[in-house]
Amino acid sequence: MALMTIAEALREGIREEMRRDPTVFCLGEDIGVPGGFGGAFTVTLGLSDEFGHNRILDTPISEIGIAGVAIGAAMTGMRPIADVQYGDFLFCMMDQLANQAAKMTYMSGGTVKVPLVMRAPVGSTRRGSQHAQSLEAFFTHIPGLKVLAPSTAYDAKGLLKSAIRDENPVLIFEHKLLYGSKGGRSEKGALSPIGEVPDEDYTVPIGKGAIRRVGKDVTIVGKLLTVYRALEAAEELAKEGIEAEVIDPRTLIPLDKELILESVRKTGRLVVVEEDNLTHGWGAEIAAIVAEEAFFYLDAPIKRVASLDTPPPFAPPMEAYYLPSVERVIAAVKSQF
Amino acid sequence: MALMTIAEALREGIREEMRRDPTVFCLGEDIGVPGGFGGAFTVTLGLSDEFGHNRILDTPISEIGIAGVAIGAAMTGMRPIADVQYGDFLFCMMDQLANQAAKMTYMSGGTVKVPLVMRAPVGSTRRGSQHAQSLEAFFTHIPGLKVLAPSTAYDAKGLLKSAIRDENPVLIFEHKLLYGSKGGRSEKGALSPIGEVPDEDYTVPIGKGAIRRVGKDVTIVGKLLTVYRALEAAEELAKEGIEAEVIDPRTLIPLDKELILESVRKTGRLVVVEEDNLTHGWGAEIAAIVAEEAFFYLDAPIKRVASLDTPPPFAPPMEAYYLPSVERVIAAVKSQF
Amino acid sequence: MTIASLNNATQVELLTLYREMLLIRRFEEQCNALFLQGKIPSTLHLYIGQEAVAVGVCAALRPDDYVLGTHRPHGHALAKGVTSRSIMAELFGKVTGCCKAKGGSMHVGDMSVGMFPAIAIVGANAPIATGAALSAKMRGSGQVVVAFFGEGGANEGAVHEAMNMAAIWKLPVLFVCENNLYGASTPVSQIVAVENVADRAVAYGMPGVIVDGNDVLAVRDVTRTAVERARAGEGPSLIECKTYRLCGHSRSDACNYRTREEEAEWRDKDPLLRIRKLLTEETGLATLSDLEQVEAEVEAILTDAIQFADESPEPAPEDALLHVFWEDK
Amino acid sequence: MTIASLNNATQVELLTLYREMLLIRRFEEQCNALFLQGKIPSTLHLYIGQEAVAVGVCAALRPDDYVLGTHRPHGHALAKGVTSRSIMAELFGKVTGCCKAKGGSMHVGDMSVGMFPAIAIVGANAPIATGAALSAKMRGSGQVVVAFFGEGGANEGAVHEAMNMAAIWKLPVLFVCENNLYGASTPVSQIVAVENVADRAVAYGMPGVIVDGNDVLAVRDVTRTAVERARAGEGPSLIECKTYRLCGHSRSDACNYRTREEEAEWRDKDPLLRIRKLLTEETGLATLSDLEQVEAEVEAILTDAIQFADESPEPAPEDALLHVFWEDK
Ligand SMILES: Cc1ncc(C[n+]2csc(CCOP(=O)(O)OP(=O)(O)O)c2C)c(N)n1
Ligand SMILES: Cc1ncc(C[n+]2csc(CCOP(=O)(O)OP(=O)(O)O)c2C)c(N)n1
Ligand SMILES: [Mg+2]
Ligand SMILES: [Mg+2]
Repeated sequence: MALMTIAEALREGIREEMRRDPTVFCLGEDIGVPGGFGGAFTVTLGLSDEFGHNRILDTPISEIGIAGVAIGAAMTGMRPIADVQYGDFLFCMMDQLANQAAKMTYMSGGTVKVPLVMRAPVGSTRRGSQHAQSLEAFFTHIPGLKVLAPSTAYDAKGLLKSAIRDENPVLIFEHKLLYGSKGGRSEKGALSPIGEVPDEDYTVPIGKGAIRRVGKDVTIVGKLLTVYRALEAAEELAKEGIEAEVIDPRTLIPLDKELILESVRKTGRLVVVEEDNLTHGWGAEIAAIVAEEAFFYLDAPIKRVASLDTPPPFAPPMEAYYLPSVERVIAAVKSQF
Repeated sequence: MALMTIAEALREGIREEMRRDPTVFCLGEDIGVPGGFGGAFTVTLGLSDEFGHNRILDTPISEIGIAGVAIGAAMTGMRPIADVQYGDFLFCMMDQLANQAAKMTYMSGGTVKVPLVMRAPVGSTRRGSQHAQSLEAFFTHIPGLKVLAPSTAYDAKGLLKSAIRDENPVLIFEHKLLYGSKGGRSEKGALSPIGEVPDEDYTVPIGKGAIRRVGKDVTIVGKLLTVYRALEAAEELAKEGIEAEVIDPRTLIPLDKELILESVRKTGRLVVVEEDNLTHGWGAEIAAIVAEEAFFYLDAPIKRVASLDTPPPFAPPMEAYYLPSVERVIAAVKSQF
Repeated sequence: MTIASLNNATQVELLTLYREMLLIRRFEEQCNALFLQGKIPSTLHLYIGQEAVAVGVCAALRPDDYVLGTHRPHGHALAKGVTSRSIMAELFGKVTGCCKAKGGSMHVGDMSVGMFPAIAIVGANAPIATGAALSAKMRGSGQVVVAFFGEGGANEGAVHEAMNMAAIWKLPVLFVCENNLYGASTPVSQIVAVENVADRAVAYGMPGVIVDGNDVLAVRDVTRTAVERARAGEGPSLIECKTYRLCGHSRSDACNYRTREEEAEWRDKDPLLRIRKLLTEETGLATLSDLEQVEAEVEAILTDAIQFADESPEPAPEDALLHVFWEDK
Repeated sequence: MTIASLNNATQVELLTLYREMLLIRRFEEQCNALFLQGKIPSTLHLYIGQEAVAVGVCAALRPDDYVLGTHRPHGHALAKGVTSRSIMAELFGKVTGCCKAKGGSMHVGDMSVGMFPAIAIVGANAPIATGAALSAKMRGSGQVVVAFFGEGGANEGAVHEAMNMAAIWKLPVLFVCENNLYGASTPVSQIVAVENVADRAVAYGMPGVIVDGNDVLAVRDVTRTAVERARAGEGPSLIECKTYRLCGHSRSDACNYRTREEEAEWRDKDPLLRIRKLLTEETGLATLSDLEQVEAEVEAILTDAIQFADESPEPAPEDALLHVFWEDK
């Protein structure tokens, strides 16, 4: 067992899969240039030393092209892992992801497959509106895509490996503040969820959530960074006698719905916490599922804690206010009692 | 009062606003070519005769460009009305809409405005996966955009006029099967919600919903074509003694939340009907709002009726199965009793 | 007629090209009729008038090479070897269709013969073609990839990104622009400020070739040159085929945006007339009865395809749930 | 020194250009220091080394002309006349910032002086520039629009669509490519297969001009020509300025993807050195003490700007809720 950050765990996951399967390769902007950054957040750093520049392929700044190339390669026998520097740029390649990658297997009557992985960092980190968004809800709404959101080093590596071996397009959202808090490219305010990562080959199955804290009074569902916000809130709440169960779905599509429903049936209360802006966000679906399928178990209104319905603001006081804070999670839970 | 289809009403709305305000102009593919179609669904047909080709501007097939040009023109004193032939192509211009148009006023600290209108037809009409999607949920999740969905000729003209006069980017979704059922470009299965449209200048305010049918037993919220599906279902249900209230929000952002909450407080039941695929669709937010804000009034689980979580299939039997039918609406309501 | 003007094509080759072009022409004419009869529920963009492009290009390809079509893909698919049966059944919305009735007209394809499911988002197939070419290079397969697009589609950002990437990586891909003078109703002169779309090749450092797109032998020959270049690792080419759509853009198009005179001029340049004339009057390589035999063969194929499509079962409604993911079978 | 090589610039003009370039240089150096001191919470892409481009281009513009910047926009904004105070305050995250602290470094702008809020999505400003130019033409305002982008950004589809539309409509817009040899860490040779980005102009039928981007007079002059063309209704131009970023791509960039030798070569070509030399040694138009006076002026502006920024209040957290829509004030 080694201790690793998420960035390191992802890197090792890519490395192992590239060793195992010669059809796996990486592409993206600034991912392998000698002397470069290894991607915007160091995930591919050093990989070109081992695999060369044909398999760690630096691209022009052409997001439509990156996505299209990944699709075309995936449809013809390769397994590309594409990197987008900031999740916000996914909008530039939206047609390729939503209209092409996601629909190709379906439109072809199941005769072609598109085994590609697209990795995208999300989260607000003082860069202003165009480098800060959490875009999960845009992609969980597109049938044909699988969407992952690992929040620990163990899951990051295990889910990435599952994604690479999957026969479908898989989008992995990674949070900028979870890559690790050390190194030249680390972010102010980053957590360092350094975790144990097995040395031997393992995968985390796509579609299985995790209970991060057991509780009986309220179910808090978070993802990525908000899992940690939820855990912090839970510790505070415990001091006041409220035991929160914290659920990390890990996989957003397909969703481990039963895990959430089971928890809510036990606790009777649901709070969903996410970094995306509130309205029509990812949390709305979780609320809607529970309002339909666990309705008779609910003891209180379903609460959602999310970012404000604004673009991400730049200045730190506004950004902090915009983001879902631990305090807002605590207040939401308390309002249910 | 004249009787008009939605296509005609939109055309008249554009005509009146272009007469009124010389800064209003239209741009899009095939919107004004002499002998051409007047847009994919005839909305701009004949307008270039009156306004010329500088104000009814045919563009290359360049969706990023169309959106970008509209933004740049809007920021510098013009009021563009941009046309996208099929809503599905909005994905091609997603960055311009989501990262630029929607955020410009905010990022600039409120110093610039972007008064543009973007019109987009949605709905499944036997054209396969890439010409059939309902994309409302992607855009209702972007702070900074207003999103309209008129379902009658009266509203189409009145809301369009409000949109043109608004100082913000406004996206208008129009349903292909509601443009009218006559003429060379009309669609199989189209409804013809021909309606009375006043001759004098009027607007429909952005942000006000409409009750299309009064009822006391259940609230059905639909939009665009599903308003009509809901009304049909309501007639059937009435035969069995269930009186449904049918609400058409008309404006998706900003939403007339109170209208829906008030209705649910009265009926105790909510069914949301939409054509978009279910998961993380527009209806999830309506459900989530009600599950939080009218929780104690609810007598039954909230139900959503939507398209399947698949891309739109081509063949008619599959397409019919994919879409939210009147029968499925009826079944959802009955399950609540 | 000199050998040169025949471009060394043999009688058998020429008759094969003729058969393929005629198959497309007749297939499309039948589609139109079947649409009017209500047999085809799909929208349709027909390939009438452009047959020499798809056939000429595909004649220069190996069976394992890849083709990516557009919203107007029947010709591309037939020329690449997708069966008339499976395309017709797709248009009818039958389970025996090449996409099991999930795709419809705008998405016909069959990867087993190298035809990608066609892509109806204009320009979006180009970067995917570049990706397939990257894959061919990485796998060392020697395959070449062709992306078809119109002069209208040439103005999409996707095409720019795709051509640049193909050029910098010297990928085996051919960008074939079918310049039929209109994108839907819009004339090319309104949307491109340069004389030829092929002039854009210099922007990427790749060869740009202009060819008479109604001359199947000329198309085949420029394609061969580009294919050789591509297989030799020398990179992509842009080929512009000047042609004309001898039908409406889609169903219910009266073509009032162009003149009857212009249409008549181009009808005289009909690629089918041209190859017929070449085979008979100009070279005497075939007699009228040879041509009639080809026509009979084509009619037999189509009669069979239509019958097949007509008699094939519709999908079950619940089949809509299949194939969202690869494992959903 | 002949008049020709001075391009008819007067002493006053030259000193003004020098002052503006120096202001940018010193502004950026101060930003770097202030970032390290923790005064600037924003990410930063500095313009050091490229000053002659923004200053030379903007010197050829009218105050009411428009400029669209990039993720590296401080130089564009300063050259177009946005005040040092309002930019610095924006970087500090203060309400007095040009975007009221909503934007940050990558979105500085001020429409009242013709500087659009900068756009940090690479290439995305180009179609917006085309739209502003369309608007200028429609309004008959005689305004010209400039879109800056890097050689990296030139490969975005958005730029292709924007250039084509500007060309077909003959719009008054200048596409100014700042080729600083790298896009982040990636060298231009890896992402463009042609010698010059300006070679792409032929693809749109517009003039493509290459200029030494470290020579402010040369930049100003090619821009003037393009501006005249644009104002005369003759359409857009593509201007490629060959230059170099004499700093990291963003904070925390050790530039290990390029050699120290290359950097040294370009430091010798520093546009500030060049104009200083021109003013003193080459033409004798200015004495060292003239230059010192300019330097003092610049320092005074910056000292004031920093103090202004430092003393300005932070926004209230709830200000985050303002300005989502125009009416939210
Ligand atoms: C991205 C996108 N924009 C617009 C359309 C609508 N559309 C379909 S075909 C067509 C014209 C295409 O013209 P061209 O590329 O010249 O091909 P042609 O139809 O002439 O074969 C248009 C505008 C589309 N399918 N995709
Ligand atoms: C669409 C998009 N893709 C990627 C990025 C990340 N990014 C920011 S700057 C940059 C390099 C830009 O290079 P170039 O256009 O040459 O401008 P320069 O930084 O050299 O001034 C990249 C890749 C971005 N901001 N937007
Ligand atoms: Mg065409
Ligand atoms: Mg650069």
